[in-house]
Amino acid sequence: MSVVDEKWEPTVLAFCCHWCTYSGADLAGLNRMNYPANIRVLRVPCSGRVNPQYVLTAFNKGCDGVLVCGCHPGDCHYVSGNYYAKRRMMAFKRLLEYTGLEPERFQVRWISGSEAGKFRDTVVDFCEKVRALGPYTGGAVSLSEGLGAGAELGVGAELGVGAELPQGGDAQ
Amino acid sequence: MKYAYFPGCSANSTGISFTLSADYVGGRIGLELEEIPDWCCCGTSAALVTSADLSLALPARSLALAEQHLPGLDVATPCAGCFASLKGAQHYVRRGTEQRAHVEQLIEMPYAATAEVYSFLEVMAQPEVSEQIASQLTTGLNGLKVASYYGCALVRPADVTQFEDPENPQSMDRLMELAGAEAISWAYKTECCGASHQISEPKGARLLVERIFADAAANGAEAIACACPLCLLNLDLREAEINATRQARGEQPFDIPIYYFTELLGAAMGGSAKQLGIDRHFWPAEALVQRAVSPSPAEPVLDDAGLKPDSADAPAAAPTAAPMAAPMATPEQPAEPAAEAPAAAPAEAAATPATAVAKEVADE
Amino acid sequence: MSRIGVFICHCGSNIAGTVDVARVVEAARSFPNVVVADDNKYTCSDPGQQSIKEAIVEYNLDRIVIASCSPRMHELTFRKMLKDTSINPYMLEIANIREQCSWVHKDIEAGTVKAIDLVKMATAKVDKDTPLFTTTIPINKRALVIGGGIAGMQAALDIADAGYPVTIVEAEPSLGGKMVMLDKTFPTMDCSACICTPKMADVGSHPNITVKTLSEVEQVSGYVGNFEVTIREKAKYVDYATCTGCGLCETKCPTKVASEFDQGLGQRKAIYKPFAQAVPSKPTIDAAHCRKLTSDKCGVCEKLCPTKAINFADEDKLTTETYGAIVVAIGYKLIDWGALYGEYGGGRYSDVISGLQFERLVNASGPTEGHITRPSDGTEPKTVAIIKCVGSRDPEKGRSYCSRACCMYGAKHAHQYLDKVPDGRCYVFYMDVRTPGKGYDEFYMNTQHDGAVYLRGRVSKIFEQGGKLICKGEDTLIGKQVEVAADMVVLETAMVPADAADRLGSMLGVTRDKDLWLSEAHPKLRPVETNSGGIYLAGTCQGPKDIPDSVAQASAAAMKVAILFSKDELESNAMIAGSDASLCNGCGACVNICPYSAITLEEVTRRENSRMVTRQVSRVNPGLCQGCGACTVACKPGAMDLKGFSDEQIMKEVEALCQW
Amino acid sequence: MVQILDLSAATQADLGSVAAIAKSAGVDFDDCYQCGKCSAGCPMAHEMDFLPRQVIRLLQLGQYQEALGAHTPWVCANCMVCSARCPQGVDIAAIMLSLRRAAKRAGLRPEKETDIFDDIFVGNIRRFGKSNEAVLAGMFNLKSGHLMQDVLNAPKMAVRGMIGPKLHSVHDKDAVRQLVDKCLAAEKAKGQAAQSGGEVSPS
Repeated sequence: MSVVDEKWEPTVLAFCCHWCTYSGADLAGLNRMNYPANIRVLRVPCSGRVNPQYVLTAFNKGCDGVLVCGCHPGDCHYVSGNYYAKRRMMAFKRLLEYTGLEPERFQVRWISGSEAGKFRDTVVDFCEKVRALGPYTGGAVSLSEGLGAGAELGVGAELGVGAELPQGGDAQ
Repeated sequence: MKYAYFPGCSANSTGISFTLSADYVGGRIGLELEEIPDWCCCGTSAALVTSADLSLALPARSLALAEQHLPGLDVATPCAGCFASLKGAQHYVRRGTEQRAHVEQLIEMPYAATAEVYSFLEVMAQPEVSEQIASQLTTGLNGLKVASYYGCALVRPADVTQFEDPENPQSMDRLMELAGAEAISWAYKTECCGASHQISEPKGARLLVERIFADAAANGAEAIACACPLCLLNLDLREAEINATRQARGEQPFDIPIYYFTELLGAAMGGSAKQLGIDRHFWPAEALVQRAVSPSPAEPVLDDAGLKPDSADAPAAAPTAAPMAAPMATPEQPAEPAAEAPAAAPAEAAATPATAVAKEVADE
Repeated sequence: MSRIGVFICHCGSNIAGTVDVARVVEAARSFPNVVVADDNKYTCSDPGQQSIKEAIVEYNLDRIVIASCSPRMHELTFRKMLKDTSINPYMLEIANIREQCSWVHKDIEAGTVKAIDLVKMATAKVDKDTPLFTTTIPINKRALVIGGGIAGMQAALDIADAGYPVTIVEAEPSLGGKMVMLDKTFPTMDCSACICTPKMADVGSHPNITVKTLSEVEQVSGYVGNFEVTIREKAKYVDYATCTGCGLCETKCPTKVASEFDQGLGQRKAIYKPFAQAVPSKPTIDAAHCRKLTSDKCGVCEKLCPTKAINFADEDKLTTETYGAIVVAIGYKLIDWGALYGEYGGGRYSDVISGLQFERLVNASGPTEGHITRPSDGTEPKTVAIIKCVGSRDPEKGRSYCSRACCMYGAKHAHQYLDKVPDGRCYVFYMDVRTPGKGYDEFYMNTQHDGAVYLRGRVSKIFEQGGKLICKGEDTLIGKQVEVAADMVVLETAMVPADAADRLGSMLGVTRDKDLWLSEAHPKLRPVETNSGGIYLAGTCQGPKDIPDSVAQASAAAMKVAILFSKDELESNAMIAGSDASLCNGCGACVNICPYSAITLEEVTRRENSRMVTRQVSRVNPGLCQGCGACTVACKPGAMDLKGFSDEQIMKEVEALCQW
Repeated sequence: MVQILDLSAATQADLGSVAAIAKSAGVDFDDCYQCGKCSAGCPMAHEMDFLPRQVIRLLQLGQYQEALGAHTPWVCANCMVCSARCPQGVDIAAIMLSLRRAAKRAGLRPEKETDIFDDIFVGNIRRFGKSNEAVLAGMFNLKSGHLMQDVLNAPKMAVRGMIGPKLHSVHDKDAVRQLVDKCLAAEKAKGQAAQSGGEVSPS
């Protein structure tokens, strides 16, 4: 890791589903909990809406860590979206790790609307780990190279990433 | 139809009649058995209670030898206890690479658990084998009321033995029906005979045997068919003693001879009591089977009797059958002692070598 | 080029306390296409809203960002506000700088930087917003109730009484379901027939209710307010318009068949009414057993019928009608214990019977006219063993759940037996006694006082010996093995979902749980709704329950239908998925992933590369789509997108965060 | 003489040992809801001091020493009816085996005869690679002191060719002997480990 600017602050993006994690985050606010200000929540209707391509873009454009959060398995507001998200994101995570991404930089968590404390703890823990890792410097080149290799292994093909963006893929 | 043969320790001793009768039936239907070279004892429950590793290693050793020397052959064993031990080791190894490595490290031999393990009952219950058996029948059993007794080891645990319904198995019943017997419905098909507890806990274990007889008798059984040498020994050897106790209590004694299912199949094929080892039982068993295979005028013979050279023996022997109201005293010695046994061996002759070795082992 | 206005809220000191609002306003002014940025003390207040409205006019804005509290708080407020302006209500994004920023951070610098980022992301997103429109869906005020048991009848009566037409589809030849088979009902011991058959008659004669017996739902399409339902009415071989229900045919029919209604303990004819009080009170012919229909002999019923109602050429009739709401009330069946419990004889002993068989035995209109006798020899059993939890709470052989009603009907059976056979002995094997309900535990205690002996322990084995059924159990309270030599054994078996549950559930887009019970939308707060709009659950199809609970749920479902029908039309969700036919390759991945069955493949003919091409493309039904977006990720060619959360919008948000 | 079980007296070591039994038997004692179906169908229950269900209850309560001293696992004939019928899928027979091995390692043998019999059986295998029933019976009588048990049956068996002067054995006696010794040594080592502080994983 290169020398880190002392004023460097990690950029952490969290995709949160509207029904569970986003409202859990709101509850954390209502309860005036404290957590690092590095987190930026991007609201999606459902964790099943999160295309792996968004995550890829986030890392490519300079995010240091990405969280995907949804309802607990079985509690999805849209019946089954988080199951698809789980399968998709787990496969995608393996692929990212294959490209050399530290596993701590990309996490998938299930946090309900009542779990404000869990949201806080997750953010605290995640930001801490990303901070410890330092800035993500893999950049676009390393990721696409890695994904190209991953695609040969058939992992990328399954996800529909590694091929031409911007259209995403699926992990059915 | 060829199998790697695991005879089990009882094949040439207490289970001799199983061996004789299975050989006879096997010979008639073209069953080929090749003995696993240098197989050893499966360890049975003694190994299980002593060490889990030992209960895996002993059967795995024999199975590994079969895999090595008799590749491509499935394993067949007459004894239900051996079947359970072998199946247990096979099942364990098939659970995963870790388990396989564990067993291979114990026996210091490769063992991939590729071959299937079958009991003789399963072998004979296969549709094509049953057909073969049917084609060899001569006299049939003429409605002999048989309680098919499966015991524990064939049926439990079901996921390991992969046998039939552990509560109400049917394969032996079907074979008995095939041979012309009436397979009675009863409730003790898969209840325990007490196994080795008949020696180590005799007082408590006798009750198990008595209950089995009682249910068979209550359901009208004339005979019990077994697929395990230990089950048979526990019933056959203890019937007289149990009857004595019952009489002392003023209860009705039983008179139910116990057969290996292969003995009954063999008899239905025209095999003689001597050929099948039926003359070696403790509770007299010849008379009933002879009566059963005698064609009664009312019921026509099941199959073409002309095919069978031995078929003439059975009716000839019928008049000599002992009266059915058997005395409660210990039955007489068989008229024709088996050829392998020393003729008219004195009691001490049998006991001495055993006791001598026993002392030697005990001294170690 | 869009014209964006950004409005930052102080929320008093709630936001301004940790976020330097002025800096955020300043930063916002530098974002692309931002025409105006301003702040407000309380944006949600009337003056706050007014100032935005004025800015929209003044700066000719076509979209706005409001940085304030959570969109879960005021998104709807601000959308409503936009309705009075020139801007489409969906040309709005909210940056959550209160709950997820000012309230959770203490450092002003960090909070301000974050707030700027959040506004940045919202601005990037709003730039790609497009006007969205809701549509209205008409509501057909006719309800379909599937299942004519007590729950279905109750729901139908309530909906019909509210003034709406109802159709009941019942698979059996008569209404009544399981309840009408029962003798008495706990804990009050009302005669089931006395309280159930009047309901059947009410349903049969209600001017708003159409009853279709021997019928099933063949196909369902459409969505809330507009279900197209195809119903198969099976051939009855009797013309109900002319049949008077005189019953002459039934008395003369020569063919006897084991009666389903009597659970195999009695017989019926091949032309039959399942029971005397059946509704409709007219017979049907069992085609599988009728001599005329199987071998073209007999036909005596046809010859005898005074109204010439017999029609051997009758065929199944398919009808398709439109309904606005569907109540599913298909009930339960009892677990097939014989196939699972070899240790209880596996069905070989005719005197080991199920609880429902006992109901028929003890029922005055049953095959024994209410005399409790053994099915095997017709003698009165002097010792009866009742075994509870057969198939329930047994994950190995049956189901893991408690079937809820068995503790009570087990006690009822013990009570009924001891009532009819006063010198009899009754042993009840149980694991726990669960009697939560009004008067329930008192009933159980009374049963013990009646003389029922409760033994805590499961029975290991039942076998026949000497004409008795030996039940081997353990009294776990004393720790001893016990044996009961019974003349008859009653197994209180588990309730399991009806056979049709899985097929119907998938047809209706209603999820099933691990045991195939139909799932309600929320286990506590939405217990009668399903995840499919306009489809409601009543009774045991949703899970085991007793009669009072089934009736309560049925009335609740009926109320939900009445609420729906109280409106003339529904507003659809605007933020739904849409497919671009030019990109769609017709692979159908979206169809498979959609939990609402909202997507279908349709054949279209369109010009592509200057040729006319006919192919399959996906189409989203706006009435069904709930806007989850699962389909968008599944779509390989990228044809599917979600309005309001489009791929482009989300990508722009990500880019804005990192690169602006 | 109803004794009070002091439940809070269960030590960490006891709880650890209970957990080790569960692990070795591949069961979770919390699965057992004490329905008694196992014990209702047990054919040997009449010889037991605790029913199998009660043994599990002792373990659920952390009463390890009491369970270890129970006769039940030694009386169990391993017929597995209990395991086959358990609605919760608890392998009760495996619990009995694990407990019995643990008891043996701890030097307990509540049922002397059963232990002698199985020891002789294994010794027989160790020596011959096969089981010789005459030796087994003879030695059992000697070691158990039941000198006359089944003695009258011996000549009958001889006459029937079931027992004879010739002893069965494998060719490669060393291989089987080493195999047995290896397993017994491992079992003994486990016992010593348990003695010196908490049984970790008996199997």
